[in-house]
Amino acid sequence: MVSLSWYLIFAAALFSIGLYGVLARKNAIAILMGIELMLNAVNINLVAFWRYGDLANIAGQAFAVIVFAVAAAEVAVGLALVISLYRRRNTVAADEINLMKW
Amino acid sequence: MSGLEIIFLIVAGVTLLASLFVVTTPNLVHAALWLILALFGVAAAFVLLNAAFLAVVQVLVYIGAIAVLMIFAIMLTRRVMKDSGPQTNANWVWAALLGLLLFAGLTFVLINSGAEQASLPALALDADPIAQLGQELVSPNAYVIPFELASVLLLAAMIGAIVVAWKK
Amino acid sequence: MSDPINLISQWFANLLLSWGLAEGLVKVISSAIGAAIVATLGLVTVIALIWVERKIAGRLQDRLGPNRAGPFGLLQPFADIIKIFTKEITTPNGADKVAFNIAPVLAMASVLLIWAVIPFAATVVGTNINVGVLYIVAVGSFGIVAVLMAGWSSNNKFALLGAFRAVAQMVSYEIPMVIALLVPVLLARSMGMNDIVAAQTPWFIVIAPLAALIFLITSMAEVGRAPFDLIEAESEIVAGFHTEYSGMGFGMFYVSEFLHVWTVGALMATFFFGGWSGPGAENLPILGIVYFYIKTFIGYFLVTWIRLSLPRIRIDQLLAFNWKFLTPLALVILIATAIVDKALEIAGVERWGYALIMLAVNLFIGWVTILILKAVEPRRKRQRVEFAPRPVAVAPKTPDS
Amino acid sequence: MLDNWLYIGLFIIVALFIPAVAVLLPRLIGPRKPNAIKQEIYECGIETVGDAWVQFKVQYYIFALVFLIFDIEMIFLFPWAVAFDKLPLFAVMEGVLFIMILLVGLVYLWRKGALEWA
Repeated sequence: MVSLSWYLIFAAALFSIGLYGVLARKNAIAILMGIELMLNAVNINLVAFWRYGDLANIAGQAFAVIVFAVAAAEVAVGLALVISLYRRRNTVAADEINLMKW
Repeated sequence: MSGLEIIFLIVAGVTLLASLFVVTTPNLVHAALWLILALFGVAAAFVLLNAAFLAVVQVLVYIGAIAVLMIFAIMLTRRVMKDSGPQTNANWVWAALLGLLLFAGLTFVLINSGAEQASLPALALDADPIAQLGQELVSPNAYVIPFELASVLLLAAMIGAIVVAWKK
Repeated sequence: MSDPINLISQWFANLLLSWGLAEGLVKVISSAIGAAIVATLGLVTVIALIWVERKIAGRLQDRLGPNRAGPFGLLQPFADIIKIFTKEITTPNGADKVAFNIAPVLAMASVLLIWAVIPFAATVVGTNINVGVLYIVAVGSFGIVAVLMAGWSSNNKFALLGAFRAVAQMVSYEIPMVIALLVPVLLARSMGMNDIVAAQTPWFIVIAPLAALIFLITSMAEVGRAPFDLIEAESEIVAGFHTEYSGMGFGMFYVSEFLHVWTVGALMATFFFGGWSGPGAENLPILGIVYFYIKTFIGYFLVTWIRLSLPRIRIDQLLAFNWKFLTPLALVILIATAIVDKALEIAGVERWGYALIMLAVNLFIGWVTILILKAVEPRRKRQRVEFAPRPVAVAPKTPDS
Repeated sequence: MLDNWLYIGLFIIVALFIPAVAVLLPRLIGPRKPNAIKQEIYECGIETVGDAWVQFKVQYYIFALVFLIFDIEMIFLFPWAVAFDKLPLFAVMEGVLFIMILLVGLVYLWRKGALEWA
């Protein structure tokens, strides 16, 4: 039987990879991809807890759907920012975008 | 090993491998294509968890819309793809260490958490999770506020994104 | 039990079990064979369709169509296949080889996969998953990815431009399509394909004609055929995203387009024309298959007819038509259907009264739409450009006159 | 229920396998005589200038973005439509309100001019 911990470890690995992507990548779009991976890991956890918990309690699925909406909003605005930045500053490298630093 | 376990291991393996490529490939379009594979793997995991609705939504939203949006954004900001410099910043070693540490820590906690013993409840034949989801999403006792808020959030995100990306 | 197809599959499963195979393995093998049969059936249909389409096109354009290879040109598709299989596949310079070769495979698979859930008859259905409708839309998104991959990996300006256009068009028309699909789902209270077919008394074309019309238009745009063939507008961007493909690489895009048109017919039949249902189909699945194929062919013929009759529209017209006409209309229909449905349920109106009122609501919305369209953009008087009559030929002036 | 998805999983494999064979087979039986001119990028006979990455209109991105938002909102409505029988009038109105918010978004886009191509 595939037990709950398999799914949780799978999700943890996905989350860690996503975290690495967010921290290590230079390109802002690649960072957004890392965030997507992390959100997906969260969704796996939510659905796994629904499946292995009380099936009548649909909270896990409902929250997963909400996470979809949040992820979509995040990508839409994030990529719009990247495009806007590219147009103004001609770069999408996250470490060169330091206007707000000082 | 049962058939289901083998399928799970294949799905998980492919997903993790694809996501590793996502965060390491220098070519951004390739990263986006690997991302599509990784997201598809997550959809397969949803299927294995009997959440068919979420699986198709995952494919529809992530592969059909978000990945396409990302590829469009990559093409629009494409001059960066030509710079041959490293695609990782100076902290990548620390990032890798942190990622490994996080994974090790989480795995350690999980193994000792007793999740191994969680039983798999049998699916009721007459229960339809989709109908249940539909009822609860618009039920005042459950998720109607998040439901309407999500709508407003998406509207705000759309307006915001268009204002930001719009060229005057 | 007059269902030969299920009988055969059961006999086969029992045979495998008697050989001592494990039950799970038998399930896998029989599922795989079922999948292979359905997929092959789709491809065989395409071979027939290529001939049918060329004949229809020929007749509608006042010519004969293929008539050399075999009787009535019936062997023409086979000649085409042999030719295309023996052509050289070229890969352009600087192309991304892996993505370049995966794209046509993905394009074909995205169309074939739809057939996994289409019910051929009451008991002859690949699988009746409870998310069938969303599954169909989701599978279509692989087609979008395939187009993007093909355009990007070709390393060709026309291909990339064509891919961008294609994707913009496909994603735009997906919105009204999904909204139009919500109407049958709402009427049937289920996303399962077979449940939708079973719920159709009377057919949904009567209850929701506007949704059917929107679905037909948007699916034609998804396929990318005239009048929506900007994707491969040969006078503008060569052949669009598959400019660089030759031989079977191109062949796969071509075949997937043909199969997609046929699939649109099948989906129209399933969602709005009662699928396999018809007199006697409940008890005799073979009859259901016949009904299903007749209905599918009618839908297919309709799409082909429209394709051959209308000119290509411009991209600004294409997008304006979608966002300013189809999408608002679809949303209004959805709202009206939901409210009227609930009101009739509370009032206790059943079947035929219900259908009549729904039809009236649809006709009313359609009428109001036409009124609004007329008010917004009154039909302009056709302008004739008048020229002064001039002689066809003028006698050259002789120097002495 | 997983049996149904087993069929779909196998169908995915079959549906990828058949076209893959069709694409690979001609490489074995077809001719293979590449030359420099044949492999050139097709640009109506003119020699290629620059690379394929020409600059694109931001409009493409806007349409994909609007699609993403509308897509998600439509998906919220599918469970609502499936559960329609069990919904009280209030819940139906919730869904209608949801669609109205979507319409407001569409009207905003229209007024803003984000739906124009030019």
